[in-house]
Amino acid sequence: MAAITTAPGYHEEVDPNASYLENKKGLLSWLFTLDHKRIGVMYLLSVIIAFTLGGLFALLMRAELLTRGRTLMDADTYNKMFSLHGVIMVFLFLIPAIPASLGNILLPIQLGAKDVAFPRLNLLSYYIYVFGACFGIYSMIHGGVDTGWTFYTPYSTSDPAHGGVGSSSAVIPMTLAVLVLGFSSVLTGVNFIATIHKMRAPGLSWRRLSLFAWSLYATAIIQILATPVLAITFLLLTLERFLGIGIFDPRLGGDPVLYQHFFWFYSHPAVYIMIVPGMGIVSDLIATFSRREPFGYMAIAMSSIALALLGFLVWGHHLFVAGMSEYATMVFSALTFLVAIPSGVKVFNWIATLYKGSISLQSPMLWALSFIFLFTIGGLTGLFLGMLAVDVHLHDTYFVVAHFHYVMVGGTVMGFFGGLHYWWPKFTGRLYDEKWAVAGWFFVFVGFNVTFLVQFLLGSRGMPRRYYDYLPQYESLHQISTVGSWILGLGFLILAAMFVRSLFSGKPAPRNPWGSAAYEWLTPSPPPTFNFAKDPVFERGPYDYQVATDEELYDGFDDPLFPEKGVAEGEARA
Amino acid sequence: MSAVAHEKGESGNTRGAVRAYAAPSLFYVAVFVGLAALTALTVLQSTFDLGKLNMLLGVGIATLKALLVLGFFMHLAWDNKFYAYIVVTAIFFVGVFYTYTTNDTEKRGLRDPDQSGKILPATGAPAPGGFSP
Amino acid sequence: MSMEATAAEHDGYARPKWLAHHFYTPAQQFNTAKLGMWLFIAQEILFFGALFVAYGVYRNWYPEMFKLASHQLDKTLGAANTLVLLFSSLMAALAVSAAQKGKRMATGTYLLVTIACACVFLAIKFVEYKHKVDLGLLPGTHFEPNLPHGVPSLPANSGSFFALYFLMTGLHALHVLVGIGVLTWIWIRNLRGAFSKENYTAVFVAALYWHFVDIVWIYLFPALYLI
Amino acid sequence: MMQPQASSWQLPPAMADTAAPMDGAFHFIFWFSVVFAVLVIAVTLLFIQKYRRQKSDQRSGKAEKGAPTPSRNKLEILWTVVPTLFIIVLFHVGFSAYIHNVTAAEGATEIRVFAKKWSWEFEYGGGARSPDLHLEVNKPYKLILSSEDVIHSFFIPEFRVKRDAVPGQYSFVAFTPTAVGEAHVFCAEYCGTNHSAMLAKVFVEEPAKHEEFLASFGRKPKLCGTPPVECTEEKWGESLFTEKACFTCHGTGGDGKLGGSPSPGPKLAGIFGHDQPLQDGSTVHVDENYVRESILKPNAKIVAGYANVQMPPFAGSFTDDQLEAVIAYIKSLK
Repeated sequence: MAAITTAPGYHEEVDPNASYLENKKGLLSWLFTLDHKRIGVMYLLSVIIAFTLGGLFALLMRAELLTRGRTLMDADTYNKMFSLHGVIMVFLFLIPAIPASLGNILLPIQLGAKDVAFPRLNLLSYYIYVFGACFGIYSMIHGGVDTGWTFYTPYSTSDPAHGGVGSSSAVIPMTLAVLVLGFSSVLTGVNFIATIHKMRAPGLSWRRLSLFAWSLYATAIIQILATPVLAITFLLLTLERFLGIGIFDPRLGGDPVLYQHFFWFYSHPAVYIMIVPGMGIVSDLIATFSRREPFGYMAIAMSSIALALLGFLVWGHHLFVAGMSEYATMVFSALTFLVAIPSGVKVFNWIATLYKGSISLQSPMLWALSFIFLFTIGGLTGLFLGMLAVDVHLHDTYFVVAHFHYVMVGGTVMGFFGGLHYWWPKFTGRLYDEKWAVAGWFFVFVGFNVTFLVQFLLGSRGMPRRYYDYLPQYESLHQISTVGSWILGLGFLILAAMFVRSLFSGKPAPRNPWGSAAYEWLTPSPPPTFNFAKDPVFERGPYDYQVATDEELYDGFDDPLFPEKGVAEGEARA
Repeated sequence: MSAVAHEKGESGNTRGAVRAYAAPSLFYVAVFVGLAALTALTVLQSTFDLGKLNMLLGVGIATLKALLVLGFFMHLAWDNKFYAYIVVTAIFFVGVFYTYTTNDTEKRGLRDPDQSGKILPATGAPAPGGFSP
Repeated sequence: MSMEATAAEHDGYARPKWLAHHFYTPAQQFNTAKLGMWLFIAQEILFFGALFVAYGVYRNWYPEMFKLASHQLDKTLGAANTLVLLFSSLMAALAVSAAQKGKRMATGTYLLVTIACACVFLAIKFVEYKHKVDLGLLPGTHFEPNLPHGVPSLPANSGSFFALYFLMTGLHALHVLVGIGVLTWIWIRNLRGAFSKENYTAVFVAALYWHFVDIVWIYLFPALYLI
Repeated sequence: MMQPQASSWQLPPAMADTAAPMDGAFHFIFWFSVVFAVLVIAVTLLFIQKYRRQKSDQRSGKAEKGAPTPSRNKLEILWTVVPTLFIIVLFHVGFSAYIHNVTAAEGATEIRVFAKKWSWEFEYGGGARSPDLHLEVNKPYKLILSSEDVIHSFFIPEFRVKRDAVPGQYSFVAFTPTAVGEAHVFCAEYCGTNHSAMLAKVFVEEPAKHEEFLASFGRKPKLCGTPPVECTEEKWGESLFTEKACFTCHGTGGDGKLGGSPSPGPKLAGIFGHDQPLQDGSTVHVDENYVRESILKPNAKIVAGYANVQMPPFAGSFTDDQLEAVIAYIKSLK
């Protein structure tokens, strides 16, 4: 461990050329690592476990909705299923997924830095994440919560044990879990902004920052400015349920609509914490796989920042029918439309980047393109919900469920898996099987659309969300959706098998398998502990394909798409 | 010379040494006296009942004291502008949160007294499920 | 060859011991630490800001109740606490300027006085809390006021005011406690001679945190006590 | 009761004046989005197909690159300003329809709607409450909502109205039914175990039929029960028992179970004439007064073992003779 007094963050003896996976072995070297790449891999593992657990709950829910009445479980268990699905997916997967795992692994390399600004804070934020997850598991063991991931009061805070009218499930451990998870997210945000400001290698001006780094910067701004309000909201929630302080419970003089203001002031920017890094990955993927500098680089970067800032002004569209005064609904509806502009600018710029590019449809690119298609549908249905008259009918129906799944799964999960495929050779040093990857993508894409496209119809026909049982006219659409969820589950199984197989028997990855000009491909894969053998000085931008030499872009590897020849010697060359 | 320096105001000879302005100790004591005086002022001001003005004056004096601490004790006055921008942005977003929330809470029931009112105007009956002492 | 040597040979001068491996220059380390702390303070502004929003909303709804309930708080103790914290803020600032000049002894004493003031602040806070608990002025469901006669009775929903009072001052006291911990740790490191004219980052950053805690109280005092 | 035909493949039948503006806005933004999405997807597919990388790097021995990227600020400004104009139009369409739907017509008939954990009740001014909403066609209505425990949301898809019933405050929905037929009320805000069972029926009737309903409301009907049979006191009590959704918590069988699992509420069969142990240790002799008090103020005497089950109070839900009928029915349970 670092010497206590004199030299904070001093690293033990490390061979600069050995890869970060080989230079130290053993569990302890992982659990007490200060290397941002190892912390990122640990985050990745935990985040994928959370995604699997959340996905399992989703499959059980959809199976229950296959037929009317009781199919698998009773109402209480179903309510706990959808609440745990929501909490796990939002707080344990979507928010930490891209910034904390892929962001931790890639950001310092993309900046040419040795590590993030505060390595010990980075490790601390991982352990706070694990500590929060333990609270969540404790609550799950004790029956889980049945309040939905939104914990609306007074149902969540009015404890029947104290003579209340609300939920009798294990709410307090789960709210503490979310409270603790919030701090992990804040510390990651502080770390990333300090890293991007102060740790950039010489020659790396703001205009040479990769678009993924720009999106992490915008996300970090939201993490710092929004998460504390979540901490306060859940602190008040926990104290109100535990001690009965009357802030949100109307029985004690509080106001439940005020809770919704507090909750959504965090939770709407939180959906931008989830989607903006996904957009950052897609910008990088589109640039690499059309081998072209992104069209309107500054426009894409600035629209990430614009999304981050505008995201704070629109939370009211969750309260249109919640009893908010019409003056507020008018203002929030207008601002909600404004927030669609930066997303639109991004999509237009991505498409313009494809124009006259040299597009190669390798598996990461398939994920990026499906992000564009599905995020466009997700974004447009968001406009439906921003429109006041239409939202009155569609609020809290399956239309909303379909909308946010199109943005979360169609957006963030597609971006996350695109990034995972894209950087997998870099941080594991192994190539994966392209055919399996395309098969996995196909099942996920088809399964997702079958599951959620019909839910738009369910919603507009008036089927409310979070329903254990439904009227006969909705049955056929629910059955289509459940079958779709099986295809989706199969797709993720294929991907899991592919990645595990590639870890053990994947071909060793060359330095630059995709022929990309971005900085992370200049260092061998897997990279050494301090990312670059010698401190890098950058003379060109990450997307300057015209300036990048052929030697940098192509080093004789076997192109997975056209594997005529055998594998060229794939060992890394600096 | 190694292309290392990318900290603004980095002169070659002191090899990136840390430099922050240190005011004379008496200056800090003067700032403290100012703060103490403002505290006395705000306590005095609270004894007069000026209605709405009371709150504004209270916040005004508190902001003055905060600016003194931020500017001199926390070296913001002699430091890179960026740190001041961080503080201003944070306060701006607290302002956004407060303004939009009170835009709702203050205007409830303004268009139609039946909307989100705690008492039903027609019968005067308090809404069920509400606060009953 | 060891990491130490490559970095030194690379920069052409002996790297000081306290410079972390991933920083190029001491100035970079100092400014990064300062930026990190200012970002943490921005987060804290939102943290307390959210509570002030709740305070603002409730005060607009029940101005009379807030006025009556606030008269139960002791203004003199509040003012005394404010002066104690302002003085401790002065001590922290002097500790930093002493550390900048490399005067290790002066830094140590200033830090000690800051910690002492913080403890005095907590003591006064404890007295105030005891007084509230005795009068039964507790938040929400536990609000059973048994005020001495002659004192005007409080409206029924004053529980909300005392909920906000205990929350805001309680969270602030928690931050004071953390501040005491941090300042003691810095005091110990200063005793061991970890700081010098070139390396006073930790003292500076700890003082930043402490000044912020003082600013929160500067706003809390008029908000709760001087209605 | 014939059912009006659905107004489009996406939306439920339009049965109120609030439906038309909303449907207009919905179809406007739907077609706007379809055109926009088709445009985006088509152009992307076109570019993918047109600018596909011809040879793999490996065969060409070098990395095939895309064309250098020009910077077109004019284009950027274009596709920022044009969508802004679009959204201004969208906002206007949405907002004007919204203001029409949330404005209550002058002199609208007021109906009080009580939401409580897992059932709706409608009071037509006269004290008695009915679990169904009976409306007269082409007459403006204003439904005043309130909730006794947690947040519920009053949602009638056929009328396109939705408003949260928040405990501690009133809210209202306003509409004028335009088509005779049957609609249903959902609870759209999650409120606990039987959130999905918290349904109610809406009957939009001709004026004559509505008058007949109002006249006979609250008094013992000639026929009751399913299949409708001559109404005795117990039969009427049983139909009220199901109407007020008592069965969601109380099993009526000898074992007091509910669909195989233990019922949330205490057993009702065969309790008359025996002593009932209470939570606070005392016992009470079960008679009409105990049952009446337990219906109106459930927390007065809590049966042992059911401490934290909060049965909502039914005071005001029954007229006196309805209450007599329910007690008679419970008495008849063996």
